[in-house]
Amino acid sequence: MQTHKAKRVEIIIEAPMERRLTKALADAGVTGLTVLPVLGGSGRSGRWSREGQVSRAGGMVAVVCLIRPDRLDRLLDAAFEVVERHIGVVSVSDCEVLRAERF
Amino acid sequence: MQTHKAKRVEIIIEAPMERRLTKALADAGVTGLTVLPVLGGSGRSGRWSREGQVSRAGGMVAVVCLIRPDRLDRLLDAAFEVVERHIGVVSVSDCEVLRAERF
Amino acid sequence: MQTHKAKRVEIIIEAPMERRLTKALADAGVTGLTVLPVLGGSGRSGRWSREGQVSRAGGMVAVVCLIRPDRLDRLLDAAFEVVERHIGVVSVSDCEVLRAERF
Amino acid sequence: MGEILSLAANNLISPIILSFALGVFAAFARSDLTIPEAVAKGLSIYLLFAIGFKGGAGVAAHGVDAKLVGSLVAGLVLSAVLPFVAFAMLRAMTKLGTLDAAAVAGHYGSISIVTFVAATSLLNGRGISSEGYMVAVAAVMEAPAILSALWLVVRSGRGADMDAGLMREILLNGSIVLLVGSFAIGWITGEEGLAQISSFIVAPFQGVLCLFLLDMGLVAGRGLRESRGVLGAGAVVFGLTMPLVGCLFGLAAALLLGLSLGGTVLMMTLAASASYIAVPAAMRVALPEANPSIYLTLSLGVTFPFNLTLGIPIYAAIAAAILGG
Amino acid sequence: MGEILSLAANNLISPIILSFALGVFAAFARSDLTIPEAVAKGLSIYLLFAIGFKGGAGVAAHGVDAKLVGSLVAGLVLSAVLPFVAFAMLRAMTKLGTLDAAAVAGHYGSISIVTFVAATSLLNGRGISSEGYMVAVAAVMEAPAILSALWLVVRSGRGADMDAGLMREILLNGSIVLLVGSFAIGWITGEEGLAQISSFIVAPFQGVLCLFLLDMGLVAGRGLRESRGVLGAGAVVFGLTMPLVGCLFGLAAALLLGLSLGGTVLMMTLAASASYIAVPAAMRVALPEANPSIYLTLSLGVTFPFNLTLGIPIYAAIAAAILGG
Amino acid sequence: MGEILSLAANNLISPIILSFALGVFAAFARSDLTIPEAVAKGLSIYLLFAIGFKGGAGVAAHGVDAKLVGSLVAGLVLSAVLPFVAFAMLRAMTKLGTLDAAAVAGHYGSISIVTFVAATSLLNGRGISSEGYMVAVAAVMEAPAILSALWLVVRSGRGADMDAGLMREILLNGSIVLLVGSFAIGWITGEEGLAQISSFIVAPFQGVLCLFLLDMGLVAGRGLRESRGVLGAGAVVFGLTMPLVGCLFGLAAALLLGLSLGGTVLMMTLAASASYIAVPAAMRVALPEANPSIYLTLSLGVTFPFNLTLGIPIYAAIAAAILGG
Ligand SMILES: Nc1ncnc2c1ncn2[C@@H]1O[C@H](COP(=O)(O)O)[C@@H](O)[C@H]1O
Ligand SMILES: Nc1ncnc2c1ncn2[C@@H]1O[C@H](COP(=O)(O)O)[C@@H](O)[C@H]1O
Ligand SMILES: Nc1ncnc2c1ncn2[C@@H]1O[C@H](COP(=O)(O)O)[C@@H](O)[C@H]1O
Ligand code: NA
Ligand code: NA
Ligand code: NA
Repeated sequence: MQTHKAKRVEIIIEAPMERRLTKALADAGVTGLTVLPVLGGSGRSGRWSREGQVSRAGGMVAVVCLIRPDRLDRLLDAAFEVVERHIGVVSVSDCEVLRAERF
Repeated sequence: MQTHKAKRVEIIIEAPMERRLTKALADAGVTGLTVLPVLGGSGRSGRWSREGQVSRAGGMVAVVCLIRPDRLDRLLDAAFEVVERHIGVVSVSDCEVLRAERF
Repeated sequence: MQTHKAKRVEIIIEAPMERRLTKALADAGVTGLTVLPVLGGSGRSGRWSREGQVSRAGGMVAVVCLIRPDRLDRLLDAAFEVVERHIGVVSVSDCEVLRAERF
Repeated sequence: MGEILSLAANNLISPIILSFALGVFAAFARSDLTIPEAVAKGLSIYLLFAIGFKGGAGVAAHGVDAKLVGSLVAGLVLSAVLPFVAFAMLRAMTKLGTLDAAAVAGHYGSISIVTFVAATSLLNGRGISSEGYMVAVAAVMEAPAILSALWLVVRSGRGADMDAGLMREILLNGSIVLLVGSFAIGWITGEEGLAQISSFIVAPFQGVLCLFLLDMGLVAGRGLRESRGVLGAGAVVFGLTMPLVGCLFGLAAALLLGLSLGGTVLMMTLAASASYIAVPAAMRVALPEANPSIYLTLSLGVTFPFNLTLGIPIYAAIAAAILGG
Repeated sequence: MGEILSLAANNLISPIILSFALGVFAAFARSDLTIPEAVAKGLSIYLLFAIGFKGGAGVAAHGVDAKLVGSLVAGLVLSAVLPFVAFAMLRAMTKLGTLDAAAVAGHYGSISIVTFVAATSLLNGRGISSEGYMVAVAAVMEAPAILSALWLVVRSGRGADMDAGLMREILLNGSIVLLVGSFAIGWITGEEGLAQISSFIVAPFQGVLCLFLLDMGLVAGRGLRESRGVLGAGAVVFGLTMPLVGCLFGLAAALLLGLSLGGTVLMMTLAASASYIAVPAAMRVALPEANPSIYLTLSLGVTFPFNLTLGIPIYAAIAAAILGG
Repeated sequence: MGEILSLAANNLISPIILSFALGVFAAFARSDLTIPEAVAKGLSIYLLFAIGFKGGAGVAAHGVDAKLVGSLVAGLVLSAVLPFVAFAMLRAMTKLGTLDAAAVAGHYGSISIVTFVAATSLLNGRGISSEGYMVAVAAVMEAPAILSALWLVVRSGRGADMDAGLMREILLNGSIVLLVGSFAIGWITGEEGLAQISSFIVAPFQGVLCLFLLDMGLVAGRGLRESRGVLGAGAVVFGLTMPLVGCLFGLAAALLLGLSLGGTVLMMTLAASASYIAVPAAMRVALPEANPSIYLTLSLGVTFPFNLTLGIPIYAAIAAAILGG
């Protein structure tokens, strides 16, 4: 099966920032992304868990983007602008995708 | 710790197709997989979000398979058959696994 | 954008073991991790699905850790100790992260 | 006409309709108000269970009517035939291709159980009783329309992914099983069973319906907002006239069968309503190239609100004018 | 015998049992009907809260009985002893290894709160009252069986992952805390508290139970389907006879303590029922090599439906025959 | 004083408060008891809908009071002014920096709807009626405090991520839209509407509130446990005195407006309560560097339990002493 080089970017960010992140990505020309729920985690700002959370304030989401390698930098710049002052992490890995015309 | 080369395949597909995909994968000899929920996303067919969704029609899921590299092609063929006419994305990346006897 | 080499470890494990795993990781100096919900899956011990599950017994979760490469071995040793007798899988892949000071 | 309008106006200021309107407003105002998916599903399970059970208990109380079998057959026929009517109208009124037109048509043969529930509420509010087995008619109308839609596609030489698995999925769709199953439970346990659980399925029913319609409003409103421009004027006109056409088919069937006033209104409502749960899921599997924005927006964003606000009172007025009531 | 059968038949056509049957049917028919996990947990939180509160309010109303402490001790002893009985039976009747047999045995010493609730419903339906503190007895019976099961494994020279953390987890398991906590709240606030919230925890209780049992049926049915062939005939026979053996132990305890007719039926039911929440979770941690398909299928797929349909009426008949009633 | 204590003690043994205490206990004991997020959100949607609707129906029944507009204005002013008071106290009593102090201050200008509901329950229990529009006052008090908090930050020369999007998000926050929307529905449909759905929003209300407070207890308890050591003694003292200061502002406003006894207690409670939903979410966006452990723990872990247990009875006693009642 024919596959094509691409990048997989995973951004874990606070739920109240999700709308801003996806808007920034869209403005940077990133049209494909998937949002996954997150149950809990820990980091420099301590542990948290979704259990019994009444408010959106504490929750996080994971945003996954598959993107052509040459567009990566624009994506990262846009993402960085949003996450800069916020907690959360951004990681990038190499991958191959089917149906390259979709990216 | 001893690790072994493997492939990580991630398929994002419409929820009503999940059963067909896992069946096709099982028929192709893929016995290990994990299904993750998806909250929302955007792509060529526009934006969608799980919020307030009453129907299974709009939702998607992410299926993750860890597999021995030599089995990748059969998996991709089987997956492609199912996703071909449908929206969604397939990506493959290199990884290492513990306990190779499980794959 | 400046990125830094890191490892992405993904551990899929039974929900009742989550607390033990995160504790073991914390004891091994792993302070950053994210826990994602899992809907279902299949493996050597058969198929399962979260649908209608009343009990925590059958569910699983996915734990994702981004970590500096030199700390990987300690993490894997700690994780292996917990998952050893249990069902589930551990995979590791290369990635790049922004904001290396966070890891 | 004046009476219809006054009844419609009366209908419009019920908590149910206003809850729907609140949801639409919140969606258009881009509020982050949401009902969690699990809660929305829980509410719909409650509604299906309650409506099925009460229907079954109604049959147990009033006995099996000679018209029951006739009504079921009429439901099957309506569901199978209406997609052809809808398809012809769509081809005449819109520029939709075969695939999209067939997919939309399938939705209008099938039914919306919440529209049915809203009609029941309105009848209850006016003290009009109806045949309990209309719930079973609703259940049999869910699926046949899907087959008609696929047949329309296959006939035109295009492929549809129809397999035995899909057939099974359609017939054993969760909502059908729950509706038919709770209908059977209500029938078997009868009035005694109803007495045991009526403070769960009767007393709070209207209130639960409000929250559910709030969610429907949110979903419909967000759908309309996201897919602005997807529907041409022709499609919108179709979404408003097709229910009126459908209701006449329902009326004809009800007159043929000699249903009561309440039963007639419900039969008209079923024929007039469009599916937004069972059919879309089946279409995603069988006709993946059909555009979901079109059929979901038409069904949930145009026809559902029309039925909820103006349609049902109109059907009730027509039925009353003809049957006297 | 005839009377038992007629009572059992009567029990079988209640909305509760039929809802369970509907769930099993839907699972076997591979319908996609599901209750979202969050809703199922919400229903079980409601049931635990309601049953605990009502038990506590019952104790507040009728006063602390001299038998309360005795019943709690009896519960502890039953829970600790029954796994040994079950283990011996399993080794005689099946080919299960030590590990699996011990894991299964642990389930039968512990209890199923939904079985308990169903027994309470049946008693209420017949107008038989019972000691409010039986809820507390149910709570103390959850955990000791787990220790017995682990002891059976350790004795045989195999390792079990028992640590202080697990002990704490077992005792502070969410269902135990909620049940005991709401029991305490009901006790403290008494009849006045009950009056405040009775339209929430009393009136809709039976209806909520129907939806919960629908979900239990779905889970049990899917479990049975997935693990077809896992259980040998011997294991199935065990799953049907162990409750009858257990109920006799419960009967003996109740007679010793001089419980009322209702209390006796509940004590028998507790002894006869098998856990499917607290114990499986503990077994996954402590005995990961034991096969969950075996113990979950036996407990949820065989013994639970047996108790729900035939078991409870049988226990009620035995208790009535002995105590008169 | 003795009377206050006895009323407080009476308040303390209600099912509502004890459910909250059970949650805190379970969290501290590290029990795995949890209410699924979706269920917790569902419960809060129910509570907002019910309280809003009943408020609106109350206004419909008793007519629009000349004081309504005055009360809304008073609410706006209180919400905007209290953060300055809180900020000054925080700077004097604690070592918090500008950013953290401003973030905390914003919470105390805004309100906690559950505290409001608990006060309503207490008034209902004592047969004291209140102005239905107090719900609307609660709604207008949610947002202005956020602006004051951001202004405090900007004034000190630090940046706050304030944009039009955030403003819209704050004002169209889900809870505000639901509260105001259901208030409007209740007002429009009036007593007739209330009659239709009262077995959903009135009868089971107290019971639902118990489960919701159980969840609040779990969240507050876990928050306190996780962030042990985050709050200094000064901050804790602030969390206990700020509500008393706030209630006096509320009292002054109520006296100026000439509210009834019940309305006065509610206005005091609103002024005394601190937000833990709308404001934290806004702060995460606008002031990401402020530490959420500080403001969430203070608001949810210190002030909320204080108001629930001692605060409300104290406010009621003060109001009764001044207005006679
Ligand atoms: N190294 C990491 N690996 C995976 N997830 C992380 C990591 N660090 C932080 N996170 C996630 O990001 C959230 C915020 O992290 P922090 O900004 O370090 O407090 C955590 O609660 C985790 O969910
Ligand atoms: N580039 C991408 N990266 C991540 N997810 C994607 C991407 N493109 C599409 N998706 C996911 O697949 C769904 C369908 O995509 P499409 O077929 O492009 O409409 C979207 O809603 C996303 O959830
Ligand atoms: N090859 C695999 N790829 C992805 N997930 C897997 C794989 N094997 C096992 N899993 C996950 O781990 C769980 C337990 O696997 P097992 O230990 O093989 O029974 C499965 O239910 C899956 O969720
Ligand atoms: Na129709
Ligand atoms: Na037992
Ligand atoms: Na305040």
